[in-house]
Amino acid sequence: MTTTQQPQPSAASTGPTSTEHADETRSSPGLTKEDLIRRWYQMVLARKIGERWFVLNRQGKAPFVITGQGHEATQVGTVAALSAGKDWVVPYYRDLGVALALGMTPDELMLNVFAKADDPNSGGRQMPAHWSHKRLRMVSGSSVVGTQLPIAAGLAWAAKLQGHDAVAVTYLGEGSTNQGEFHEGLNFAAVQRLPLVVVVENNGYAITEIQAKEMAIADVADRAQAYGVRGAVVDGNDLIEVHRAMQIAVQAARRGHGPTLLEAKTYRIVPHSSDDDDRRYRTREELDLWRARDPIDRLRKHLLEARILTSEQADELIAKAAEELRGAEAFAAAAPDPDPASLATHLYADSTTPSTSSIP
Amino acid sequence: MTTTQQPQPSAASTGPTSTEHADETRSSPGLTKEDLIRRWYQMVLARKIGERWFVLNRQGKAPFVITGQGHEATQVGTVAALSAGKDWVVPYYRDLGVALALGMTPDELMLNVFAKADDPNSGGRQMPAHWSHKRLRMVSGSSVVGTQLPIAAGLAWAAKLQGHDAVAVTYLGEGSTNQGEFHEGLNFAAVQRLPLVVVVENNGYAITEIQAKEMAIADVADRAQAYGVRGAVVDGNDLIEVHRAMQIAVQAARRGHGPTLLEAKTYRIVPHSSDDDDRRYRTREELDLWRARDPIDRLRKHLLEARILTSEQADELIAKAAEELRGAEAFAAAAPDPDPASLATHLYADSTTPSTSSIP
Amino acid sequence: MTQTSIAEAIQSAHREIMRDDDRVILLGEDVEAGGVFRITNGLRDEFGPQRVFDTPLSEAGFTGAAIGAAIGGMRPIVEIQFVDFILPALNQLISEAAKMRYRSLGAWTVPLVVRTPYGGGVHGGLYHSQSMEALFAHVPGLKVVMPATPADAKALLHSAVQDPDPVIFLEHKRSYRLIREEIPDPLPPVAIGQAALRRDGQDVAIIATGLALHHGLAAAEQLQAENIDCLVLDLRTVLPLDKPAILSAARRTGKVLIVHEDHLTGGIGGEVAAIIAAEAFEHLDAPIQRLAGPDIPAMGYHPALEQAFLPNPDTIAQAARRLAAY
Amino acid sequence: MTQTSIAEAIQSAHREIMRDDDRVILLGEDVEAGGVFRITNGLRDEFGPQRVFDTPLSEAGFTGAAIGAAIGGMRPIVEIQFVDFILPALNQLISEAAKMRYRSLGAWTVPLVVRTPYGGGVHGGLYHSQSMEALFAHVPGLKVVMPATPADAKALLHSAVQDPDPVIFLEHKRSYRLIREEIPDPLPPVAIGQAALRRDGQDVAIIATGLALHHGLAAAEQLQAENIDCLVLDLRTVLPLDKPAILSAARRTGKVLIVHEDHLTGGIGGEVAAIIAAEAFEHLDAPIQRLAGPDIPAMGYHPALEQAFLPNPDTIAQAARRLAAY
Ligand SMILES: Cc1ncc(C[n+]2csc(CCOP(=O)(O)OP(=O)(O)O)c2C)c(N)n1
Ligand SMILES: Cc1ncc(C[n+]2csc(CCOP(=O)(O)OP(=O)(O)O)c2C)c(N)n1
Ligand SMILES: [Mg+2]
Ligand SMILES: [Mg+2]
Repeated sequence: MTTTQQPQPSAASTGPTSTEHADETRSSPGLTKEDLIRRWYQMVLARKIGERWFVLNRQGKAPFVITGQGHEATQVGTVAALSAGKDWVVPYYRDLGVALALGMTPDELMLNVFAKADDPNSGGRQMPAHWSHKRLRMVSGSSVVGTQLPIAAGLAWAAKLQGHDAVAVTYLGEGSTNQGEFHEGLNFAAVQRLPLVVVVENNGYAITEIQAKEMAIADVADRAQAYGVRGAVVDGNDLIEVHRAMQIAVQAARRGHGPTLLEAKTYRIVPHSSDDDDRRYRTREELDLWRARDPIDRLRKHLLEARILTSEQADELIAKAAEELRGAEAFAAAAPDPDPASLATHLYADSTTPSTSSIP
Repeated sequence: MTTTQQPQPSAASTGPTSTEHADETRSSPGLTKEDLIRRWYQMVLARKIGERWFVLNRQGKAPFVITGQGHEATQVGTVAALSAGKDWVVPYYRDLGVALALGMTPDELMLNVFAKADDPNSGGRQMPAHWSHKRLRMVSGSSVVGTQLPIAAGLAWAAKLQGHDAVAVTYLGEGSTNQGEFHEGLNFAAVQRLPLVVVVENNGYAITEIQAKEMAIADVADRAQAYGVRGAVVDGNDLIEVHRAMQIAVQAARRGHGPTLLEAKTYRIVPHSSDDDDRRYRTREELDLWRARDPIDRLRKHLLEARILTSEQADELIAKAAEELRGAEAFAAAAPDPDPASLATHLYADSTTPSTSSIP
Repeated sequence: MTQTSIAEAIQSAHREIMRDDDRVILLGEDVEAGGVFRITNGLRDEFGPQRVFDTPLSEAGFTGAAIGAAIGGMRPIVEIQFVDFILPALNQLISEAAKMRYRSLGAWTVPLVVRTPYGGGVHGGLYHSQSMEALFAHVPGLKVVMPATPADAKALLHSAVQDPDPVIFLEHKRSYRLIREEIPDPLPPVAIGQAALRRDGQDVAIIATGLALHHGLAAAEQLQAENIDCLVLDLRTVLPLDKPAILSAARRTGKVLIVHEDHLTGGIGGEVAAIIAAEAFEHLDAPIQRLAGPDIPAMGYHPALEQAFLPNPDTIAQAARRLAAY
Repeated sequence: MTQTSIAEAIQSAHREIMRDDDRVILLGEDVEAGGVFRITNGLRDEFGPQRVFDTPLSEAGFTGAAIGAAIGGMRPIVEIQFVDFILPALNQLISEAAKMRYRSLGAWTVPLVVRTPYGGGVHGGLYHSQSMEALFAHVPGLKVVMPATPADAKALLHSAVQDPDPVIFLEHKRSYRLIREEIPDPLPPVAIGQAALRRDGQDVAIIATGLALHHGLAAAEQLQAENIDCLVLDLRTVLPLDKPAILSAARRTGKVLIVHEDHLTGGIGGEVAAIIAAEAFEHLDAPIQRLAGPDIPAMGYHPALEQAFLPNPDTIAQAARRLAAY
């Protein structure tokens, strides 16, 4: 009899993690200076859009919003290792930054928050932040957490069967890794060594529940061992580190070495959603701790130190982002609302008007 | 970034495992000589009953049977570490030996295969081998694999809330560990450090599918690492080793140290069920290999070598088992069949006749 | 006396129940902090960490654990955050909870209550607005209640927890704070399986549940002015259905309109209609009508799509008017 | 010509479909070795390990993977070993497959077929005998077919795989080898959504599916001798229902008996009855009757319990006889 593991202490995941790296490793193969600037700009823009969504909610212009402020390095950094439009992406509601970095335009993002007819994600049917985009190969998810795992495995499987070297990437929160479909989907992909990367955005909370209520392990990546796949932990607030880890995972997938479970330790610096009041369950001190580790500030600091960007250029980019956002909002606000007469379209390929009552 | 594990080769689980132990470790604390004799007798009796069930099926006296020949050391050895009637047990269809070792009588077992009204398991409602016994705290399971995990976790939770030191034990096959409910149930128990032992009877097959089609790991016990619980692998054909490992797990649970995932490597030397033809998917040579490692022969050899039993005494016990079985079969065959008029009893606490049609 | 909302009624029922019976435990996602609808606010403080308990995000796991705990002698109340998220737990509820007593000849029983918000009107979109009672109303071994009023919500939660069998307790989320009434003290018990005649009438029977019941009552008011006299029956429990009450409503009026928010096809309205068509046939003066959500996957998030989905007093009144004129 | 069983018809449909379209892949538990009912025998040999594929024991996982593969351009056929084991996959089917086209405005679609045996009469007990069509027939976005004859099984499997939307394909397991007929070559296509009039008649309409359809036909034979002239309608598809066919059967006879093996309450019979009660009301000469399995969790394993559950020609004839005499 061999004992494979002693019980582990519960994770205290709200403080700084042990996986952070010193600043000397400030590069990732495949990220040029231009890439770094572009990705930093996307982080800034994602942040601004997320903040604006909350404002619109408070102004009564969007009944519900859910965003990812704080997760930008993880979201943009992982996408930076993908081939947009070729690789399959199945994000979750937190992934505004994934959608943007992949190529969804600010116009489209603002159509989404206003639930407009032309929103490419869902045309007002789903709540905002339920990402979908045909050209970007970003596949629509439900609100039910965990279902995206088997689906992403299936997309990876299709790519493999078709002989493409596309990979499939899916995203979820650490709390959602407790769903059975996480287990079943990752196991399916492991058995077939499918080109799948599972990115866990570990922000230490599932709405109000800290990680220790969700699992008795500190690193979600340890769950890789249940499937015989690679597991990796990365500082999710460091875009360069995220990109490096993601690139390894994507390359392994593309080369036929099977799935990776990539855990990015990060933090959301906003409430779970516009319906949440995070003061119920976490301190302002904790928030401040993480604001000090802001992924956008961190990359900016690096860009300045490495003389990739000047402080003035950075400010200009921030101003440009604000400008883009303003334009997009104006555009989207004026766009047409969905027509209730379209209620039944796209039910089936051949769908007609549905029965709404038995009254002739 | 830390890489927690490289992909593992797929398991080739049909040969002898690496976890076997030499014969010097032939004792387990808590098993007296009398215990060993009694447990060996139970193994013999379980074997005989299983064999008889198959004969009854071929004779047309039981439309369906499913048994556990080959698993006896795992089944009897784990039960030997329990406190029958105090600890909760949630077995699966393979566990004839668990039921018997726990205290289900041969009469009851034979009532079960004949689906008689007085069968304590289900009175003819469920297929045979869906174990349930109130006094033995053996809780009924469905045929849907995997559901027993959360339920057993809940039983362990109830015991803990009530301040009892009862543990809950559940059993399943290695294939069934791929179900989401395995993941969710074990995780639930891990977070609460519940007194739960999960016994995986790894026989290398899920009906026709070898382990490598089911998972990309060699040891199911590695899945413990996903939850932060103890994992252990044991030679499931060695009753003494099984008992030793189970005792450690049960004691840990009883002392508040939380769940253990105990994997017993074994083999079923019969088809999956009476509906299965195992020649479709495995060779007779493989079967012979495992017949040579028969758990009953192995314990018998030890009992003889350790002079706990003489060869004549062993033969007498075998004859006694045959006798017990004959008596039980005669008793059960003559017992009353379920009455169709009882179709609706026990639907609800207050149940009356159900509607079967709208015709008054 | 004060006006109590449905949310408050359910809250206070929890407190009473948990004070009365220390076998009752409450579990679900975020329940310690009060849950997303604040129904469980304060319970953790009053009853402690053993009895009010946040679970991992895994509906099958914790519903199954609650089933096990119920078998083991506890009286668990499970909160599923939105009924839309109950599907992962359906296997536990249908394969295990509903069949446990039956298959064990009563040896093992599952006194479990699963509470969960359903229904639309809160901009919940496709996955925070669904009605799923029909999935459960087809499962012998379960009981399914859908209280429409504060007093019923409170009384039925008491009954559900006392019930020795598993009860699915569906709370219309839009009605949580919208519907208020004075709750008498002491509160007369409400048995599971009993409908309530909310309004007597002889022209048309409106049979409804949940928030649709209130729309039905509003429609009946409108129609009174037109001299159409509507009977309004609140089903309250959809499994088992209160057949005598349904049949007497049908017989009294001869014209029946069944209303539910869930989409039409396969909804519980079909079962109600079938019962009437079989057993009150000779009393019918008009086709049995159903008014329900349209047969689409669920209601949209945009207010225009949401409103187009939902039945309302006007659409109900219009349907009842036609029926009266038949 | 030779008599072909339903099992053989489904087998040969697989071969034809997979020869015609190399996007079609087949996955499920034990399918490589032929599956427990030997339906997939030989397919692995003919189409190879890429296209015929054993999955881990995890219905949600492989059904979800098939959904993903369908989105990604494949045409997966999933075999669920018994419909009783589909519950873990219900979340994938209801939350994802059924709503994917709708929620993405047609950007993503799920051309998926889920085949699975259902029904009783093979001593399967509580968990190898259930009928679950009602769970799916309530889900807009899915289509649900229940072929009763070999030719229909074959033709409808072709239609299901060609369908651009997810189809649940239910095979009555007792009928696999029991029901045989000559299958014409070439086989005329059968569109999903079309019922079949199996027998014309003017006294009583028997509306049924699956094996119950054959019992209905046998009952109609019996009753012919008593000069009761039964119409027998085979629904074939239960979502969407063929309303015109149902209504014309009801109008032609004025007396309707709906038969299904699934238990009564919440079964598809309720929807059929409700449609008739709403839209053929004026043509009805008698209460609409349903004959179904009793409202218990499922049928028992012991032959006496199993037989007591199942509708059969005699119970159907008796019900139709009463209706004729009404
Ligand atoms: C199956 C299911 N159960 C419950 C919910 C409600 N819910 C939405 S998000 C969430 C927490 C998710 O936490 P995590 O996975 O850590 O992601 P995060 O929001 O922290 O990024 C919950 C419980 C849901 N959407 N789906
Ligand atoms: C959810 C579910 N899917 C499929 C089945 C059909 N089935 C019964 S046993 C079995 C194989 C189980 O293999 P394993 O878990 O290894 O147990 P073993 O039979 O080998 O002891 C399968 C697929 C089932 N009972 N439940
Ligand atoms: Mg989180
Ligand atoms: Mg096995």
